[in-house]
Amino acid sequence: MAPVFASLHDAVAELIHDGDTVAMEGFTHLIPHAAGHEVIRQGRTDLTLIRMTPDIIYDQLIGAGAARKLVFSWGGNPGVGSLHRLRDAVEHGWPRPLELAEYSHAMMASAYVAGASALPFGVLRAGAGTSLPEQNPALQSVICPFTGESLTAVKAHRPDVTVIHAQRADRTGNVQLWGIVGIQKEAVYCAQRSLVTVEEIVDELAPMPGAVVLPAVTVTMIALAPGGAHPSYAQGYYRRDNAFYLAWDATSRSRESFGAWLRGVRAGS
Amino acid sequence: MAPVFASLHDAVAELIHDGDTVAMEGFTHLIPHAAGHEVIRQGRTDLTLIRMTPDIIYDQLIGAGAARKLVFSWGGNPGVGSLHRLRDAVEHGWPRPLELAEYSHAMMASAYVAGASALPFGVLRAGAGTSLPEQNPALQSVICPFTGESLTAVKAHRPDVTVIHAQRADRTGNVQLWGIVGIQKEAVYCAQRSLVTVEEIVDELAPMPGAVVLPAVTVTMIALAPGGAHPSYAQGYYRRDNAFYLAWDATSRSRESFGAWLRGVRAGS
Amino acid sequence: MKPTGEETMRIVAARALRGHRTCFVGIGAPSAAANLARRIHNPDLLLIYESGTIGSKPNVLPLSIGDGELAETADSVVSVPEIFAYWLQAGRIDVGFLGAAQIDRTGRLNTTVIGPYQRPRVRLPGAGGAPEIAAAAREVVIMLRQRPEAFVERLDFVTSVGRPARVITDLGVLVPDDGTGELTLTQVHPGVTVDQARAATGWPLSVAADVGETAPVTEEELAVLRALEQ
Amino acid sequence: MKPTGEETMRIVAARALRGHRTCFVGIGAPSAAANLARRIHNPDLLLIYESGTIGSKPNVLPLSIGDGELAETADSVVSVPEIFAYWLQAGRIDVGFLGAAQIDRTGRLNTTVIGPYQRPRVRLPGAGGAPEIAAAAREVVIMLRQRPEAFVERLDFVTSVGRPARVITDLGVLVPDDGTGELTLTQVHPGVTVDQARAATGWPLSVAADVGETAPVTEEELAVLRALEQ
Repeated sequence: MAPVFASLHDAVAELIHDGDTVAMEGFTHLIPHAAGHEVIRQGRTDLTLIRMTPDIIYDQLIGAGAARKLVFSWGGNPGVGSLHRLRDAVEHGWPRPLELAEYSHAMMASAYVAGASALPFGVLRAGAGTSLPEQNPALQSVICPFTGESLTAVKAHRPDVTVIHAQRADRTGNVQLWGIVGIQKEAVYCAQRSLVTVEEIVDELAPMPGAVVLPAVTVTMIALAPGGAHPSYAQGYYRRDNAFYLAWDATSRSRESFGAWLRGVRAGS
Repeated sequence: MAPVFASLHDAVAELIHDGDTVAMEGFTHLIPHAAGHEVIRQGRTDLTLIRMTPDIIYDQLIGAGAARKLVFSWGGNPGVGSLHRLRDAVEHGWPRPLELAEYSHAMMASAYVAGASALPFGVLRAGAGTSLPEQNPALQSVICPFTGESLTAVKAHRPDVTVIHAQRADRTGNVQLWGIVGIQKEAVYCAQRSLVTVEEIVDELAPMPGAVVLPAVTVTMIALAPGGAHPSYAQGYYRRDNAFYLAWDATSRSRESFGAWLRGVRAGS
Repeated sequence: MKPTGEETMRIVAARALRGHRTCFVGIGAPSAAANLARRIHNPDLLLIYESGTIGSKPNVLPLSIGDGELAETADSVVSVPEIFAYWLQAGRIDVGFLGAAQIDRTGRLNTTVIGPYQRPRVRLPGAGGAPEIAAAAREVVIMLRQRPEAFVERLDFVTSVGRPARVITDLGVLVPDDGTGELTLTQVHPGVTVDQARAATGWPLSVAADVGETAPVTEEELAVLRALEQ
Repeated sequence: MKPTGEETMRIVAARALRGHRTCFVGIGAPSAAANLARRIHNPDLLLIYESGTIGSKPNVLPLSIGDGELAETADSVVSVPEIFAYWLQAGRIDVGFLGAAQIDRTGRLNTTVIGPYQRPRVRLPGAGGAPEIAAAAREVVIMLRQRPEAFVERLDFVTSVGRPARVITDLGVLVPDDGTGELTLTQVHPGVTVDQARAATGWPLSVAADVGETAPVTEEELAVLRALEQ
């Protein structure tokens, strides 16, 4: 039916459970950071986290010990350098070991599209000759029945929950996002459940050039979270906080300074 | 490089040759009728015509003897009844026999998407148990390497030329269309060459909600053809001429009345 | 006002949309039924047209499934590949309507040819979205006039396959038997007899032990349908 | 003003975009080179970012590939699946840039791990779009600083495979041999010797019979690059 409107706290409590497979998407733009913080605050654990670019949002969740496994294609701090918490988990098993399932961007996109289409796999022409299929059993090959060509088959993503941030929703639960729309539609559509945090809830969604509308029937819950994409940005609302990304390099570099950041988030409301 | 602007006559002369495989798309909306008439006027023949819904535009080309083969998924006059010229060609070989390659809508869509993605085939879950694969060798099966499920594999469409009609283009050749956008993007992207007829050519494309922009590098030629979608419609320009669709039933029903129509088109400029 | 058999068919189909969220709409009888349901039985019903319009709210029935009003009144307009992959195949459609020229006793449909495929007596429009609607809609509702030439022992071509939820005709309603899956007459419209339905069926019609009667068409249903179809 | 080796690398990469229509841009050195080219050598160059922006015209270099300015200045913004399927895989990209932590003599790249995969000494960001750029761009241009730890006999992980058009370093330019495909030094930047390049390579470097010298960086190139990178 129509999505349920709830507080961010209640929506996360309702939709995200320990051990779930969770995708939080947003390609640089509209990253659902507020939801990520709420997952940390509620102490979720053993999550399998899916995301093309783990970015700061997953560095935080990984550092907080929320993740058992990471499914991803590029794990850096864009334009800055390493994700230190991700590296610490992989290189030293701190705060816990992190299993990896590693793809390329196009493979991740294809896995989301396949999931959104209720197909068991997607097909693409990349990855042959690389080490990726050796490490990831979700990458196999498939033969074209017409040409005999061997292509890469990637297993569909079907997360338990997808979380995204959008500019706005109307009161019946239609969601609108615009600007760089990335993989969010497919991430929501391939999931069993979905949570959309929004900058605002409006009476009517004025049509916007380049906007994607997720019809209400495709969304499970909506939570108002103004500023919820910070330090990433929400086009039309606020700009990317590049200083935060740069500062995160120092904050996240040591377990101690990250711990201080984490205590702050946990103390937050 | 950037698309070439030309008259409709010159563009058709340049891009569409006897024996070509040609897709003319537009799902009810923005059907490139003016281009279809120009193909008739220039006497093209032996064409393989691809289109989800052959509609009046292909009824005319088939009746004119331009087509050797039809690749399609639904061949009726929407809301009215039969396409009489299509039926006459299939049932009686008049004015010439017409080979058919028959799909469902989802299969056609998948074939266009695969072509636009430069993949040799698309995958979908429909068609098993039907008679369609018996009649169409472009429908095979493929086994999911993860689940063992058998799915339908459809061979990619790669037409020589795709023709669409759009609301407008800018002077550098970016094309903009909005409203029901159907399969036009994929039809253009999967083709070797493309012709876009437009209602108008403008200095700058004002962003429009719901608009699809085909960047200039994806288009081969652009021809100004105001009203070029009639009797279908161009959202924001003119409405669907439902009376024409209803009248086509009588016009096309006999070879004689169709012949009179055809003489009129051939005499047209 | 007294409804024709075809009007009753559309009205009964509209009632079948009660309690559902989403309906995949083709042109003709399905469009009439879906829009009637949205007006009377289920104002929140989301109409999804294969042309890519989601949540269309047309005021009059469009002649084609791609008329401008469908896009202008929609919550969202998406591409044709998206409507088939992310909506229909993805299982987001509660009810899909289908019509046909021929149906067999398992509910398989033919909308392709009458006669042999290579040399048909009548070339019909073909599959359209029927194979994927039959495969992916949670409930498939078939509407067609009951005549021996349509309800046949053997289809000339199998255009779509899939167990329908029900077949609504101008005479009554057929539902697949729980065990065998064979279409079984469970309901006749007011004034129609079981024998009439048998006579209009090209195979020995299976009839339920207790055949019900369709609740009479209301004045409102008929008035709204006729207003839509003018 | 005298360019650093890395500045020369970017400037030479920008020159390689002359005469091309479309460039697939990642962040960092590729973005600098592509935007420099658009300003000096090829004003019509269409910049395509993997975030889905087509025809972006940023005024300053974005920190990330998804900054708002990229969308606001684009001719069109499409989804991530579309940019990879309809643009990159479809062969619409003339030039794709790649960087790496390690390269081998056939031009294969590693951006995944240093050390064994299961227990890496250094965990690198991973593949991103590199496998598909390497597979589908008409020309692949690799940019990385030439050091023995980067130019290695054996990669720790093969992240991408594909014959590059050229490898541009801070010391010179390497091109695959027509026959063997082995990367061969064909050009050194002003002031760099072939021996320096050999010493910076972790395998016995193949050197062309006639090694050219890179045309000196112009004042304009350097000024524009530095303005972009502030």
